[in-house]
This record gives sequence, structure tokens and C-alpha cells, in this order.
Amino acid sequence: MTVDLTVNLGSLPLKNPVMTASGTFASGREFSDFVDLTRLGAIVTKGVSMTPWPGNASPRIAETASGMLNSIGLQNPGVEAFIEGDLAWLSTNASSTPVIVNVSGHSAADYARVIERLETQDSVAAYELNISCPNVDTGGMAFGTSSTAAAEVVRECRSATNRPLIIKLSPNVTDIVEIARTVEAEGADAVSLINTLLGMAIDANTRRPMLSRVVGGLSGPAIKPVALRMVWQVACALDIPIIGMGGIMTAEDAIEFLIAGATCVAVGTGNFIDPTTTMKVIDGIDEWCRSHGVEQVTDLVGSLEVSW
Amino acid sequence: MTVDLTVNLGSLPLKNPVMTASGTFASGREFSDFVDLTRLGAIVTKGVSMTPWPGNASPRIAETASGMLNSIGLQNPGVEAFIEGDLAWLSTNASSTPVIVNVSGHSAADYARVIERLETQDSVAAYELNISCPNVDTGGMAFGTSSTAAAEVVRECRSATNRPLIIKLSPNVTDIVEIARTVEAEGADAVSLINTLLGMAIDANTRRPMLSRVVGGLSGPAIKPVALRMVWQVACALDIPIIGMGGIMTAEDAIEFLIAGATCVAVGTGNFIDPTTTMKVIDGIDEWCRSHGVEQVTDLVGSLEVSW
Amino acid sequence: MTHTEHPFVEHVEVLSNVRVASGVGLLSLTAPRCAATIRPGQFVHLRIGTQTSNLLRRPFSVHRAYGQTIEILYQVLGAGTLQLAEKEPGDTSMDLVGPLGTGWRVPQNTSHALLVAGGLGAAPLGMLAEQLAEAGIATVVAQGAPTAERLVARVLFDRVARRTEVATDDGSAGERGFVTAVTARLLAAEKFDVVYTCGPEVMERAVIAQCQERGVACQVSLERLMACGIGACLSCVVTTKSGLKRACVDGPVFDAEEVLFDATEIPPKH
Amino acid sequence: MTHTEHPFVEHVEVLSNVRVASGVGLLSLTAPRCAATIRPGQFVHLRIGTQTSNLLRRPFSVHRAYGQTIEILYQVLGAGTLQLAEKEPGDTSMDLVGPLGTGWRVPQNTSHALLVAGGLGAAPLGMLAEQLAEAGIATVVAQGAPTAERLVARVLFDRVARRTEVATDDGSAGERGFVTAVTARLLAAEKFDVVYTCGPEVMERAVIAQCQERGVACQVSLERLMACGIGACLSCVVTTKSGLKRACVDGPVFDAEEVLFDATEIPPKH
Ligand SMILES: Cc1cc2nc3c(=O)[nH]c(=O)nc-3n(C[C@H](O)[C@H](O)[C@H](O)COP(=O)(O)OP(=O)(O)OC[C@H]3O[C@@H](n4cnc5c(N)ncnc54)[C@H](O)[C@@H]3O)c2cc1C
Ligand SMILES: Cc1cc2nc3c(=O)[nH]c(=O)nc-3n(C[C@H](O)[C@H](O)[C@H](O)COP(=O)(O)OP(=O)(O)OC[C@H]3O[C@@H](n4cnc5c(N)ncnc54)[C@H](O)[C@@H]3O)c2cc1C
Ligand SMILES: Cc1cc2nc3c(=O)[nH]c(=O)nc-3n(C[C@H](O)[C@H](O)[C@H](O)COP(=O)(O)O)c2cc1C
Ligand SMILES: Cc1cc2nc3c(=O)[nH]c(=O)nc-3n(C[C@H](O)[C@H](O)[C@H](O)COP(=O)(O)O)c2cc1C
Ligand code: FES
Ligand code: FES
Repeated sequence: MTVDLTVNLGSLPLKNPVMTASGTFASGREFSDFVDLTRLGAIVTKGVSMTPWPGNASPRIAETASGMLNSIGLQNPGVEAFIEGDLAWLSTNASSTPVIVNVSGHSAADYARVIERLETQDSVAAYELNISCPNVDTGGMAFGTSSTAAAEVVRECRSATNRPLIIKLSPNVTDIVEIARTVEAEGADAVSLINTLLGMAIDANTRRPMLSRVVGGLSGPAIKPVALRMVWQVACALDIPIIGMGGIMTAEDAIEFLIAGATCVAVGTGNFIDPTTTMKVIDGIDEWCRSHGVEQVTDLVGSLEVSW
Repeated sequence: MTVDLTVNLGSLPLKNPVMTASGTFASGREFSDFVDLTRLGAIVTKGVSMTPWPGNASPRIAETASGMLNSIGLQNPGVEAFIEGDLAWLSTNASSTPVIVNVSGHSAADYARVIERLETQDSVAAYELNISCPNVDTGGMAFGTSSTAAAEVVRECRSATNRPLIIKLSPNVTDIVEIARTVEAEGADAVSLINTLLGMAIDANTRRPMLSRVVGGLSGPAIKPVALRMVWQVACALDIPIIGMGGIMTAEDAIEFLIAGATCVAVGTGNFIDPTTTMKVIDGIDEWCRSHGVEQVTDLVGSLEVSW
Repeated sequence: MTHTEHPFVEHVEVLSNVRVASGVGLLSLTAPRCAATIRPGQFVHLRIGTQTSNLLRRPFSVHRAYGQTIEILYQVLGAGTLQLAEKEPGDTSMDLVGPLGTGWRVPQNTSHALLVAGGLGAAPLGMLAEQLAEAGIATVVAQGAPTAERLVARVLFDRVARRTEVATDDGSAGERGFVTAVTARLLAAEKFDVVYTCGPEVMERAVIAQCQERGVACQVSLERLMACGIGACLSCVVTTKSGLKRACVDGPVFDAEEVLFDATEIPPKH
Repeated sequence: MTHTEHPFVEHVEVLSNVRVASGVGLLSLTAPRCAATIRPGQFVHLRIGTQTSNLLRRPFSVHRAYGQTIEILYQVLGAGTLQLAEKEPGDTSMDLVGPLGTGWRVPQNTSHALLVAGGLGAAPLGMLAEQLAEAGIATVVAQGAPTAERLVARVLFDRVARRTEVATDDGSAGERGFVTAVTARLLAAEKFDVVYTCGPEVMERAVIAQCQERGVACQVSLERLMACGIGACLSCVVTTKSGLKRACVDGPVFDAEEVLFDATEIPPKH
């Protein structure tokens, strides 16, 4: 039995549902010693902004129970350097894998400007708007925690491109469905769920925060239950596809997200623990489908049986 | 060196800052084989409602990475049975430990009625209003995720008692500080942070949720970073004391909460892992203070140094 | 044989850990205090790892207890029992909370007992079989398993029971078929004062129905997911005629006629 | 000696694990591929446990490499190194990602080198000392530690270095005081082509200042918290004259004059 792993992320066909989570895979180059980049469903780049951003002061990470905090703060060399560097490298070295550029900005116009600059680049398949970064002072999560602000960003960006527009939502909200509905109404083609939970760690001995920015984003297995819940809630309410993420370490984790209603999944923190995680997840989904008699991976999507 | 472990939770003096988290310690009786109840700072009972509540269908718990989900749903025999059973037992067997009754309701009036019924009971030291239970359909978390609804519950209850009123807030909100400010303005004497995060777990093999209610509350070490962050945010903004909880397993965890700004701490899931956790946390705080030259535990409260 | 001894936390040392059937291990632990106080049908709540990733304790029946030793029969199913299977003699990293729960009760004037075990359901029946034998009560054991390789506690039951009858799904040991066919025959042929049963819930329900039909007293040990194990968390509820009961303190052994099996109670899926 | 070999994931087996100083262990691992390719100053990113509770890998310099073996000197500080200390010979549960990072560079025409090690800073200098000796470069080692019991790698340095000078805070070995007093004297008395230093960041900064004063080339190995270890996460940044660099790929060894030590870079607190 061969399993059909292909999925459609809106209008974007992918060879399998497994992508990389922004900021955890750079643009793939660093992983090319461990991973066959052409096997990935898609590569989601780290956050790209119009101008270079320096990120936050160190320490920028801390380990927590089954998770980690980060306050990297979207350090990136800006869109020009991105086009010349990572994007050029990707179109030479992994041209068969769709590249989704994760976009950051301090204002709605900022996001649109990055997209406008990238519109001329053939190797960009889609955009993911990060309106949920807890690690920048202006913008970032503020856009993802207010429907009005989220709508504004999506509107500006929607008018800047016909390419698929994916909105990455923040889990730090009272009502994820409300925000998801808003961005869908503004023309989003898909949503990514979830970005990191806002958290904090303290070193009791020094009475200092473990991160110089005090708070940071929690990721890893610890947050999987919250991520699964939000994917399920949004899948029940919306029609556009969902990219599910948050603590995916194994194929079984990924399958749980598909069952909850995600069309695609992304591996984030898992890349740090084992740089070959994405390959293991792809192989594992294939194997799991085979041993469970699932012929098409899309049959899993949203297949949760909730009646007891 | 002897360490002064006493703290004041508003007008309520406690012999130490260590309490039990509601719903994880029953009313203490079940733990009396393992714990000297008279050594606890306070006992917070499980949720008590006006009438008996049956709770949710089984399965009601699931294990997750460094955490657990529960959807118990506030099963309790109602306030009358509580008074005759647990409360009577406590006033005979642990009369020197303040009893804080955790109150549940389906409406603001419901909460107030439970309080009115308990006002005649001398052995009640304070009330904790659970406006953050993710496991009931009517009320529960709905009160804790809207400032208007939270205000209404606090207002009704405030007019029903002069005893200390503690409000237990939900972490499933965009802005915890806003809700905390609201309940402070309505006359709350303290806030408890945090109740469980709304989460979900799926059994990939059966394609079913692990909980019959589908979603449940995430607790344990996994949520500690979120809890610490919220305690710190609220401590920076409010004047009333905070009871910090979420993943406390050791004295060091507890000290982190004190440093973040909590006046008291509560042990929840930790009671299940080791029924003597509360005693170890009390002893450990004492020891830690001694070895760090801290003469009064209150010196730790809010002592986080955030400048790098 | 009801729950009277106060439970405690006891550190344990692994004495031995051997595979005794397909996917099943027998763990012998040095736990003197527990060994001295545990009663048939009671269980211990075992902390398997010290890491937080698998946070909760796991409940296991005590299969046998003698001297300073308790024995646990465990089936390798998930994260916890996988770790258990790797424990080596000398390991001192685990502790237990126990003895917990209300065990099997022997009604006055019992002279004939039937024990019905399905798969690992044999675990909590081991101590009981031994104590019934000591008390001079004639005991018959009916035991089922999918295959011969999955049968456990054969030696113990053969040693202490008057008779044992085995059924396997594939006929690789004893007769072919379900153990409930054996019990139907036994209940028709002999008079038992009490039936004790533990196994998959479908089997338990069938045995209970057979007993009720014939008016034979029946006790059943129920499995529920347990967080605290000591009655505080309400994760392990069982619906009974007298309301919701906690499997960890009011059970795991219940009088069968007390239990209201209904759709809201889904046993753990293995 | 720059980073050229492509890194890989390699399962390792514990060959031995012995205490070599107060709070310090020496772990010998069978890791043939890594042993064959690692260069002085590079590190491996070690997965210590398979549980998720301590999620991240931990970076460790390779102290020595020979045959199929790599040696790691580790200080017991927290959750990860506590688990490391419990590893027994034969353990096969760990894997490494490596070889990682850019190691020490030996400038053309180097004939005299000074190695300055503070505490566990001796770890990444072991392989270097051996290779300098093999290359016939005269090497002096200045080594500091709080007390004699905290000194590591004494035998190695004594074997391969032309001379070693030791300072301890309490005078329990070598001279009393900081190693920076030793280096000040050495730099005044002798001409070195290059100074290599690793240790607590305050010590490193002092050594760098001494080198800059005398115009001696200096390389420094910097410690940063690392999540990925391969350049992707940007958790390990170091501010340099040419912008933010990643300690895991552009370092951990940097030319001292390149590094801009400033208040935004707080080294891990031990
Ligand atoms: C009173 C009692 C006595 C028991 N005695 C024994 C015994 O003697 N021998 C034995 O092998 N098993 C016994 N069990 C079941 C045993 O506790 C579970 O099989 C075990 O916890 C599974 O742990 P795991 O970590 O391997 O599985 P997990 O990784 O948790 O998951 C594997 C499966 O086991 C189920 N499970 C997990 N925790 C529990 C739990 N607390 N109770 C029941 N099922 C659970 C889950 O539903 C899951 O499908 C008993 C259970 C109870 C309640
Ligand atoms: C390139 C490099 C090479 C290293 N080589 C060695 C070596 O050869 N021998 C050795 O003993 N140590 C070395 N370290 C430091 C070592 O990685 C940490 O001491 C170790 O990770 C602590 O792990 P832990 O789990 O015991 O501590 P934790 O439980 O994580 O915490 C203990 C302390 O260690 C610090 N720490 C945690 N993770 C790291 C990390 N990734 N990098 C630095 N500090 C950390 C924390 O700030 C904390 O204060 C090296 C670090 C780097 C970056
Ligand atoms: C170090 C790090 C950097 C991240 N950077 C970004 C980013 O630039 N843009 C973004 O949208 N998300 C970023 N994220 C969030 C992840 O893409 C992902 O949403 C989150 O980590 C949850 O998935 P995980 O648990 O698998 O890591 C980052 C996460 C980590 C851990
Ligand atoms: C099984 C269980 C039952 C709970 N019941 C209640 C309750 O009745 N009322 C309440 O306010 N909180 C309840 N909680 C929440 C806890 O009091 C606590 O806020 C939360 O679990 C976080 O703390 P922890 O991580 O230490 O468990 C319950 C938690 C658990 C795990
Ligand atoms: S397991 Fe907690 S009440 Fe039974
Ligand atoms: S550790 Fe990830 S970039 Fe250096």
C-alpha cells in the first residue's frame, strides 16, 4: 500500500503536510547537513522584516519543564539581505520545496512593504504573517491579540499580494476563534496555530529572570495540549486550512494535530532536539498511515470523533 | 537563625505562605495520613456549589508532557453536605489552620448564595471565588474571561461578606492585568493565579479525545512559566496580594513565585505526585531562607531584579 | 479484608524484574512496610520516574506479598510501563503510596469461591487465591487470555486452587474461546458462595450478568484512570447505586450489584 | 583548524565515567565518527536524557579524541550534568550532534603559545595542547582554579606542555591568587605568538586586556546558552566588530579583538 501524503494548503499543493516552524529552522541551510530539504512539504523561513532587526539582549533562551522559553526578538538582516542570502541559496539548493516567507513588522504598513519587496521573487510561494511574536515591543503580539489590529494587518497585506497569505496567530488570547474568523473574513488563505505562549522563568538564587527581556515565548511539548485545543476550536469554526504546531516531536504528535483539524503541521523546537526530526515525522506519518490503513493523509484531517 | 515564615494575606495572618490549590487536596481529610494539616498556611477546599454537582463523564484526566489535563467539572455534594462533612471534620481536626472555601456557581447570584450560607460558619476564614473553571458549561471560566462578568460576580459576593474575598483568575485571557484590576476595583482582597490552561489531548490510535469532555484544564510543571509570568505582571500592576500557583513541585518553585510577587503559594498537581509535597515545600522554604540569609519570607515577595 | 491500614509513602528497591509472559513483567520490590500491611485486592501507586515528563504515578495491584517483598505483574503498554520494564535489580529510584483502596471481601461462611481472571486481571487475584487457600476455602480459578503466551500466574493458581480452568482465544492453552464460556459452565455445574472477577470490562460485565442470573454474590475490581490514588482528585469515579464512588478508596473492588455500568464510564483503552 | 567537516548525529556509548576533580567528571564515549573528525576547540551537542523534562541538548567541548573515543570533562551544575554523572559504562541512550563550531586557529609561523585555562576552561584546551605539542610548538600552560581539588587535566598539560604554572585562590596548589597574576608575569617575561584562553568570562576579559596591552594575538572560547548548536536559533549570539555572530558556528572560539564585550551579553551564571 502506498500512502498519498499530498495536501493542499489552499491553492498551494504540498508533497506532504510537514513544514518547518518559523524561527526554528533558519532558512534551511543550517539543516542541510541533516535533512534532505527537498523532502519537506514546505520551508517556512525565519521572520523577515523590512530593515535589519538586532533582536534582544542575551540570555535569550531558558529551559523549562518539557519546554523552552525564547526571547530572540526576530533578529534578522532585513529583506534585502534575505533575498540575496537565504532566498537565493534556497532557490539554488531546494527549488522543488515551496518557500513560505515569515513576515514581521512594527506596523501594518511594514508588513505590506516586506511583501511588496518579495512579490518580484519567483521563489516565494506564500507569506506567513507573524502577528504573534511575544518578543518585540512594537507590533508583534499586539497585532495578534486584537481583532481590529489583526484585521488591519491582513487587509494591508491582502491588497499587496495574490499569493497565499497565512496568518500566524497568538495563543495568548481569550478567544482564538474570534481572531481566526476576523482574519479569514479579511481574506487570509490559512492560519498557523500556535505561536508561543507568553511565559517567564526565574533563577531563585540570583533573584533574576532567566531571560534578559524578562518574558519570552514558551514552546515545546509542554504547550501541545493548548495548541491541539486551539487547532480543534478553530477547525470547528473556520473553513480555511490550518497549519498546526506546538510541541511536535514525533509523527504521532503530528497525526494528533491532523486529527484535530490541521491540514499541515510544522516542527519547531523539535528541530533543536534532533535536527532530523522533520524527516522522522514525514517517514513516521507514512508508516502510521500504512499500518492504520489510511490511504490518503487528508483522510485524517479533522477526523476526531468526539462522541463518547 | 530562625526564619519568620508568617505572611499576611490581606487581613488574614498565615503561619507560612504555603496553601493547597483547590480541587487537588479535597478538604484535607484524604491527606491527613501524609500531612500534618496544622502546619499548612491555609487549606483551600475543593469547589463548593449551592446544590450538588455531578461533574463530567469519565475519562476525566489525561497525562501530558510535564503536566496533566483534568475535566472533573467541580463534582461536589453541595454546600449543605460540605458544612456537615468536610467543614465539620476540619474544625475538629485542623482548627488552627485557616480554611478558605473555594466557591463555584452558574451565576453571580449562585456564588453569593453559597457565601451567604457559609457566613454563619465560624470555621471559614475566607472565600476563594473560582471564576476560572474551564470544565463547566455555564459560568465557570466565562466569568473569568470577561471583565464585566467578573465584576458582577465580585460585586454580588462582596456585598454578601466582610470576610476576605479571593478571586481565582483564568489564565485563558488576553490581558490578565485588566481582569485583575477589575476585581480589585470591586473590592477583592486578593487574587489567585492561575487556574488551569484550556487544553486537549488526543489518542491518535482511536482518533478520540482523551477526555470525554474533549477539552480540560492543563496543570503541572508545564504551565509554570505562564503562571510566573502572570503573577509578575499582576504584581507589577496591583496592590492586593497574590496567591501564586501552577506547577509548584518543590520549595524552589515556590520561591520563584514569591520572588515574582506572590505573597502566598499553593500546591496543586504536586499533591498527586507526592502527597507530602506541601510539607516539603514548607520545610524547603525555611531551609532556603536560612541558607540565603533571608530572615523573613516576606522579604522575598516581589524581589525580582529585572535590570540586567 | 476492608481498608483499615493507613497508607504511607515508602521507598522501594527492585529485587528482580523478569518477563513472565508476552509483554508482561513480574517486578519484585523490597517494601517491608507495604508487604506487612497490604491486603488482597489493594493496590500501590507507583512513582516510576523522577523526571516530570511522565508526571503521574501509576496504580498497580499487589499480586503477592511475603516477608519484605511485594510482587507486581505489569503489562507493558505505554510510557510508564516501558520505563518499568527497564528497571534493574538494585534500582532505588521509585517509591510507592500504599496500601491503597478497598480490596476483596470474604463473606461470612464462604466455603466455595470462584475466581475469574482475564489477562492481567489475574494480578489482583493472586494474593486472594493464596489467602482463600490458607483459610481452607475451596477455590476454583477460571482464567482467560488471548493466547498461551499471555497467560500469567499459572503456577500460583495451580498451587493454591482446587482446580483451574483455562480458555484462550486461539486454543493455544486450555479450551478455545472466551473464559465466559468456562464460567457459564462452572456456575451451572457448581454452587459458589462468591465470585471474584477482574479483567477487561466487557468480560467483567458478562461474568456479573451470569452471577446475577444465578443469584451468586460477585465482587469486581474496576480499573479507572487515577491521579491521586487517595480519594482527593475525583478522577476515578464509578457510578453506583449509592451515587458516584471513587475507585481508589471505595474500590477498586466493588460489590457487582452496586455498580451501574453505563455509557458515561469508559474504561481505559488498551 | 577551522570548521570544515559537516556535522552529523551519532549515537554514543559510555566507555567510562569517573570523577576527576571536585564536582567534575570525565566521560569517555565511543563515537568513532566524531573522534575521527573533531578538531581542537570544537564541541558536541549532547542529548543526555530521552525524556522531555529536560528538553534541550547540552554543549560540551571535546577534551581529547583518540581512536574511536572522545573525552568530555564536565562540571556538575544542574539537571543535565546531574544525569550525566549517573551514566554507567555501556549506556547507549545518548547521542551527539557534532562536530560543531569553529575551533582554535594556529596562526602561520607560530612557535610559542600560551594556554590560559580557568576551571573547566581547561576542557577545550586539552586537544589543542596535544596538537601544538605534536606540531613542535612550544607551549606554556597557565591554569587557575579555586582550590587544588578543582584543578583538572593536570596530567595532560604536564605531559605535553613545556611548562605549566598553576594558581589557586586559596594557594592549595601552585601559587596563591588568580591565574591572571601568572599570565601578567608570563606575558611580561616571554614572547608568545598567540594566547589561547578559556574560563570564566571575567578571567577571559582580563587575559584579553593583558594581551591587547602587549599586542599579542589572543583567541578566546566563549560560552553561551545554546538551543540548536548549528546556527539556526540565534540564542547564542556574541556581539563582534562585524555584528552579531553565533557562538555555535562562528565560534565558540573568536579572535579576542573581534569581540565587543558589553552589558547586553550576560554569560551563563554558575
Ligand atoms: C487499581 C488499579 C490496579 C491496576 N493494577 C494493574 C496491574 O496489576 N498490572 C497492570 O499491568 N496494570 C494494572 N493497572 C493498570 C495500570 O495502572 C496501567 O496499565 C498503567 O498505568 C499504564 O501505564 P503506562 O504508563 O504504561 O501507560 P500510559 O503511557 O499512561 O498509557 C497506556 C495506556 O494505559 C492507560 N492508563 C494510563 N494510566 C492508567 C491508570 N492510572 N489506570 C488505568 N489505565 C491507565 C491509558 O489509558 C493508556 O491507554 C491497574 C490500574 C488500576 C486503576
Ligand atoms: C561551546 C560550549 C562548550 C562547553 N563545554 C563544556 C565543557 O567542556 N564542560 C562543561 O562542564 N561545560 C561546558 N559547557 C557548559 C555546559 O554546556 C553547561 O554547563 C551545561 O549545559 C549545564 O547543564 P546542566 O543541565 O547541568 O545545567 P542546567 O540545569 O541547565 O543549569 C545549570 C547552569 O548551567 C547553565 N547552562 C545551561 N545550559 C547551558 C548551555 N547550553 N551553555 C552554557 N551554560 C549553560 C545555566 O545557565 C545554569 O545556570 C560548554 C558550553 C558551551 C556553550
Ligand atoms: C527560537 C525560536 C524562534 C522563533 N522565531 C519565530 C519567528 O521568527 N516567527 C514566527 O512566526 N514564529 C517564531 N517562533 C515560533 C515557532 O515558529 C512556533 O510557532 C512555536 O515555537 C511553537 O512550536 P514548537 O513548540 O514546535 O516550537 C520561534 C520559536 C522559537 C522556539
Ligand atoms: C484535578 C484538579 C481539580 C481542580 N479543581 C479545582 C476546583 O475545584 N476549583 C478551583 O478553583 N481550581 C481547581 N483546580 C485548579 C487548581 O487549583 C490549580 O489552580 C491548577 O491546577 C494549577 O496549579 P498546579 O499546576 O499546581 O496544579 C483543579 C486542578 C486539578 C488538577
Ligand atoms: S484517583 Fe484521585 S480520587 Fe481516586
Ligand atoms: S545555538 Fe542556535 S544559533 Fe547558536
